[in-house]
Amino acid sequence: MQISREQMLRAYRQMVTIREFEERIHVDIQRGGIAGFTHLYAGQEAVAVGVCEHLTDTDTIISTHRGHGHCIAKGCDVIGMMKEIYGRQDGLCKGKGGSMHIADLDRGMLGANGIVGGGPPIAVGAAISAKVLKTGGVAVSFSGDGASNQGTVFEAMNMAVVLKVPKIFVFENNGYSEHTGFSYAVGSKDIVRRTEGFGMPVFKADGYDFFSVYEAMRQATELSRQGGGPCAIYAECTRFFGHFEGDPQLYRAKDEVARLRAENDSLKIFRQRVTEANLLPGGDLDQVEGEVRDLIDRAVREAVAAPAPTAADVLTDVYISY
Amino acid sequence: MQISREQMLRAYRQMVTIREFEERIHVDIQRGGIAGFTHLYAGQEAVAVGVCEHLTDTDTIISTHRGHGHCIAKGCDVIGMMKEIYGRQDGLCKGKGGSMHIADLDRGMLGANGIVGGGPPIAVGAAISAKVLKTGGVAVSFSGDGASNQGTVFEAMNMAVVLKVPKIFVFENNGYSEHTGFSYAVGSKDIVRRTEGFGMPVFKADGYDFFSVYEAMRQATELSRQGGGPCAIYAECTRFFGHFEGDPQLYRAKDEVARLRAENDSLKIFRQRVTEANLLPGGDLDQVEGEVRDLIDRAVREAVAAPAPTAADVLTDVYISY
Amino acid sequence: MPKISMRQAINDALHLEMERDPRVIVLGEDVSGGAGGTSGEREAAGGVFGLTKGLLPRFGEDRVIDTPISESCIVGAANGAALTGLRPVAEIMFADFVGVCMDQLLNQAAKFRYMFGGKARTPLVIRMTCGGGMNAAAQHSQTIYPILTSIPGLKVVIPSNAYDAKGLLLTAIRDDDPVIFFEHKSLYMDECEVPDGDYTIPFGEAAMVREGEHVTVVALARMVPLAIGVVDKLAAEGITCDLIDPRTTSPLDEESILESVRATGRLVVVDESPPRCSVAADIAAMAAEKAFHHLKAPIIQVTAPHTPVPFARELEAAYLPSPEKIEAAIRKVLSGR
Amino acid sequence: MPKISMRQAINDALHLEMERDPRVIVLGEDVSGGAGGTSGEREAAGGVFGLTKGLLPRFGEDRVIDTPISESCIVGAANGAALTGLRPVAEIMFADFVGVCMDQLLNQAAKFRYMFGGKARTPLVIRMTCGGGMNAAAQHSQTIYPILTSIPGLKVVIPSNAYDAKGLLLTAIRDDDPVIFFEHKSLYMDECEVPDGDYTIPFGEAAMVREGEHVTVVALARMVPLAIGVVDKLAAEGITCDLIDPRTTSPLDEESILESVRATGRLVVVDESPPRCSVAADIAAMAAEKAFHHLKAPIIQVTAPHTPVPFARELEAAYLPSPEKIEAAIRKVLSGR
Ligand SMILES: Cc1ncc(C[n+]2csc(CCOP(=O)(O)OP(=O)(O)O)c2C)c(N)n1
Ligand SMILES: Cc1ncc(C[n+]2csc(CCOP(=O)(O)OP(=O)(O)O)c2C)c(N)n1
Ligand SMILES: [Mg+2]
Ligand SMILES: [Mg+2]
Repeated sequence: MQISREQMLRAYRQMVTIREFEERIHVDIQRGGIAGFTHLYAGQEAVAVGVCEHLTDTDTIISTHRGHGHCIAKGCDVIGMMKEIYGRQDGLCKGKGGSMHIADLDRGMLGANGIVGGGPPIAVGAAISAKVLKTGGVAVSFSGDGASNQGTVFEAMNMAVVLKVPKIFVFENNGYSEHTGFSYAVGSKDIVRRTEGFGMPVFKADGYDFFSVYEAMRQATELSRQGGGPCAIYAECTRFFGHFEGDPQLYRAKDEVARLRAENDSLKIFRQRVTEANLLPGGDLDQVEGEVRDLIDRAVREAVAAPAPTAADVLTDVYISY
Repeated sequence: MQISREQMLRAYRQMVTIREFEERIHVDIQRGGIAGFTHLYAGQEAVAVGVCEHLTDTDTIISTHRGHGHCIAKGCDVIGMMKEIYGRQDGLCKGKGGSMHIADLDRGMLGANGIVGGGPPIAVGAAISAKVLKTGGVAVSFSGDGASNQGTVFEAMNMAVVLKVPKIFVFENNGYSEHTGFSYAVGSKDIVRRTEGFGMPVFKADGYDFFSVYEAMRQATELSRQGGGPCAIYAECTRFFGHFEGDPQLYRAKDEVARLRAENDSLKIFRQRVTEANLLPGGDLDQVEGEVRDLIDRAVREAVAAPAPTAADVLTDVYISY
Repeated sequence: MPKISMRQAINDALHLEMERDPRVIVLGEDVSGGAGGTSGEREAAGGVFGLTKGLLPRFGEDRVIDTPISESCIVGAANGAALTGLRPVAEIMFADFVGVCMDQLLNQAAKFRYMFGGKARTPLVIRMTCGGGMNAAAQHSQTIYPILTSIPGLKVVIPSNAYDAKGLLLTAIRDDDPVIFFEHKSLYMDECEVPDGDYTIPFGEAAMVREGEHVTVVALARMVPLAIGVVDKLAAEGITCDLIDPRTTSPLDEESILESVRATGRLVVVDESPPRCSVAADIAAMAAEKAFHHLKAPIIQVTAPHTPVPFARELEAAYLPSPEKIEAAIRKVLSGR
Repeated sequence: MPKISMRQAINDALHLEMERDPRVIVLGEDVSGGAGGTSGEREAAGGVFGLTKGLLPRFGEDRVIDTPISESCIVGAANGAALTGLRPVAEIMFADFVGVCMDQLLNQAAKFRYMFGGKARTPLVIRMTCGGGMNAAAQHSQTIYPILTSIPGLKVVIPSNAYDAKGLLLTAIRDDDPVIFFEHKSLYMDECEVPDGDYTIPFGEAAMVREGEHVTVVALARMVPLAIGVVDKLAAEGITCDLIDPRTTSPLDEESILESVRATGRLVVVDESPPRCSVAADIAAMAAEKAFHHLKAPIIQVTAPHTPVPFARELEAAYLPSPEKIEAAIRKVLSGR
């Protein structure tokens, strides 16, 4: 695997940014500054970053209700995101979308999406664009284990194969859809085989290990960018928080999160891997962490201070013209 | 395979009834007596009858836009059906449904369905009823190769496996969805493997051979009736007519239907098989054919003569009470 | 009588009816929760808003069915179960999600009986959470009931308080037609006096929430408590209103509305849906046809604007009809302009 | 000018715009047909009603895309393609099938721009066949446009003749917002004079089909030719009507309707949708609020009844608004009762 120091540092920065962003929101939300429903991505950083490190602004992704990590990994402005989650007028979506609808089309980020299974069909369209407009890009959709049972996702897989478009389906199996375990809701208990049944290759990755996801995505983009049609990536992972902020997580063994935080923390795994192999000095990683913490502090400070939207804003942005 | 003379004769009668029913409609429709959209099932008789010969009124089926064959095989009254297709007041659905919506709940026939993929989720519910009410019944859905790509069908497969209900998915691959070939629209070109990926066994059958379908369905009902959960039947077959009446069938090789009628006619295959093995004398089959022809004649005569519904009928049967 | 929340009232109704009628089943995503979880806690949720809590331990997995995320199949399965002898109560978590299962409502449940010439019986209830007020943004805040009210073959119930919710839900489950039962998420914790036992409220009978002389106000769901505040405030000024809560929009109690409008000559319809092809428009048009000669002023609709539901607190507050807007509409209609 | 059918006019518009703008693509089931067939005839259909005929041979498989039966993914793909630089024209074969793809309209296409703070651009057209008159029964005959008109973020176009269809479709494809384009199946073969070349008709501008003094008649789609017959017949008796075809229901040309109603004082709205939360109710309610003081009679809606669309010829004929019912409504509104 070819990956430069700079890229590794950037990847680590992205992962830490996601983690700090989410940990901070988890704390701040209890103070009442943030409205609406919020789903945190912390724990799954290796997947978002491992995938998006292969993408440029020409490539597109579409995300889920649990979208912060994908947004950050795809290059959305962190301060704009924080403002959006705080519902500010200068948030990334002017306070109209909030946590579940963050998008940045200039970055190829086609939006978080509050409808489970809403994204994959849209990404098929983005892949059609890539093919017709010959951009060389790929379109990526992220879906959870729960979403993998939604009819729209199956339709998208079949259609992508039929149209042979550069579309990569990323399945993040974090073990749960809301309060229900993966092993209950996926009848076959095997997303990989089910996906292969649609006629596309699946690249498996360790969802806690950036390098593993990165390698799977390398193979996936190699295939899809060169006209090989769609494929999928499957990664098992975990979320460190509840389904939404406020979830008492009664479905989870009491020690599950603590154990996973100790043993399956993608940041720790990354650090261990790069320092043990002498790929990066620990000090560089520390520095990144400090910088990220400052950035998140600043993001929250600016978000808290930013102006709220006004009643007049309700009426704008419905149509381009009407 | 255990199958009595009486049953063989009954099965043949059903198959011939379907054939004669459809051939007759194909002719009559050109005279203008029949309104609306009509999709003929002729050619696929072995599937409907091979499946339904294992079912009683306790078992349920749900059909498609191409529903006549399933209805007849499940025991719907042929004269009532003909009247319905002619839009008569005493038709099976009082002239309100027509060809695409024939149902007979007393026979466990939950309806033809004009929405491709509409049926399988409904059949999952019927299977839930069978399980909860402990009827010992199974619920069967019929879907074409085209329908097999609809998201609702995939959802139904997964949910049936999750809930372990007595649900049998019958996939009739007649090679086309409207004007599009199976090999184009099913990305993997392999419905069996895709279905297995959902975690259920698939029993393959020769869709031109009643005995083959009958045997597959025997295995399927054995499994599902005994609490083994859902399974599927896959049969390749053909339709002798166009997608709908009026279809010029430009997508089909010129000689295709003629060849299939010559080589893959399920009635001829049945006759050959039972006479060559001395299971039934040809004369018995001839007699059935004659009786069926009389029945269809009578059905058309009665349908033509039957009273039309009146304007007042428009307003009834919307609700049980309102 | 004890005061209980609308959430509790709905949960009570589900318990009561499942106890009474073994054919009633409940299905949906996380209606119990915990299946396949690592804690072994089999009822880990009881619905995301807790509406179905306690049902699984009491009635078991055959009758309280957790499903994958597959709304088309949830509603489809409810349809099929209803056609074959059960009385399913399915939950679609948010009304906004009807988008992914609309066919099973629009073309299946609503039409079986008619298409099949009166032979089908589809006794099902689909419960769904609707409405704004929780900053849940564009895909989790819609009312959706205008769309479903437009569909012949469905019945549509929209309770505005705990008492009505319980009585209407019991009616809904016992009804032999498909019923869509909307629960406004901002009303779940609202409390009122609710009898312990069994009682039903018939469909198509509006509640006369306040009686007055000058204006007829028709309001739905969360707009009812808002309108009560305004109407009571104006009463102190000597402006009195009939305040009517239709409770069901299909069937709609046209007579109660028309009788009131014939008496007051003035009509304000309040609903938080956007304005086009809405329930507010529907009621206004009905009155403009059937009570025209009694009208003394334009019929005013107080609705959300023709925009999606925005996220930020300030935006959503400006989006939803407010007491101020309701009051202004009543004053305007009184002015006759 | 040559007379051509609405079908031809729509087909012409598709050819013209695909020629002019390489970003326009067409997708849907059997929009060309023949893929995977045994005849080798690659364009075996050109759409089940022939609307897209000739596009595949001219523009190739990249731009004329046959899809599996997966409407959610068809509309979803159109959404995604529109967000990323193409101008898709998707076909949903029958409007009734929005049930299986509603989410991509209701929660996606309609809301991107708003949810994303004005940054998305979703220039897509979804064409669909709607309406009755062909005995296609309950699942293939609905109008559906009331539901889509109710959704903020969508535009809704409903042409009533070949000339309008061509001009409105060209406008639709060039529009940067999501547009739902309804084609009434019973109008496909209706002919009128249509210019060969390029012309557009703006959205939100009603057509004044007839001008008169006594009554304002608003009619949509196939009701327009029916209403023309009635209006012309009554004109011979000296009863003259403004006959207005809104052509687009979202945006709706309120001003033209109001101006006419202010002059005539009488309004009849004719549409073949069922009555509840309908476009007819919407227009009636709008007038009851904004032209109230000019109204001399109740506003009458002529619609289908609150039932699914029945199959048999006699039933469908009784179900749909007829010239007789339209005439009776005009006479009634004139009587003032
Ligand atoms: C169509 C639809 N159904 C249900 C929901 C409610 N819901 C939101 S997230 C979620 C679970 C999703 O699980 P998964 O796909 O595994 O993603 P994860 O939450 O684990 O990231 C559900 C049921 C929804 N938003 N949309
Ligand atoms: C949701 C939906 N989409 C499209 C159609 C139009 N349509 C009717 S039948 C058909 C083809 C079905 O093909 P298949 O499932 O193979 O069944 P077959 O016609 O071969 O029996 C299509 C596209 C429909 N009725 N419903
Ligand atoms: Mg998950
Ligand atoms: Mg087929």
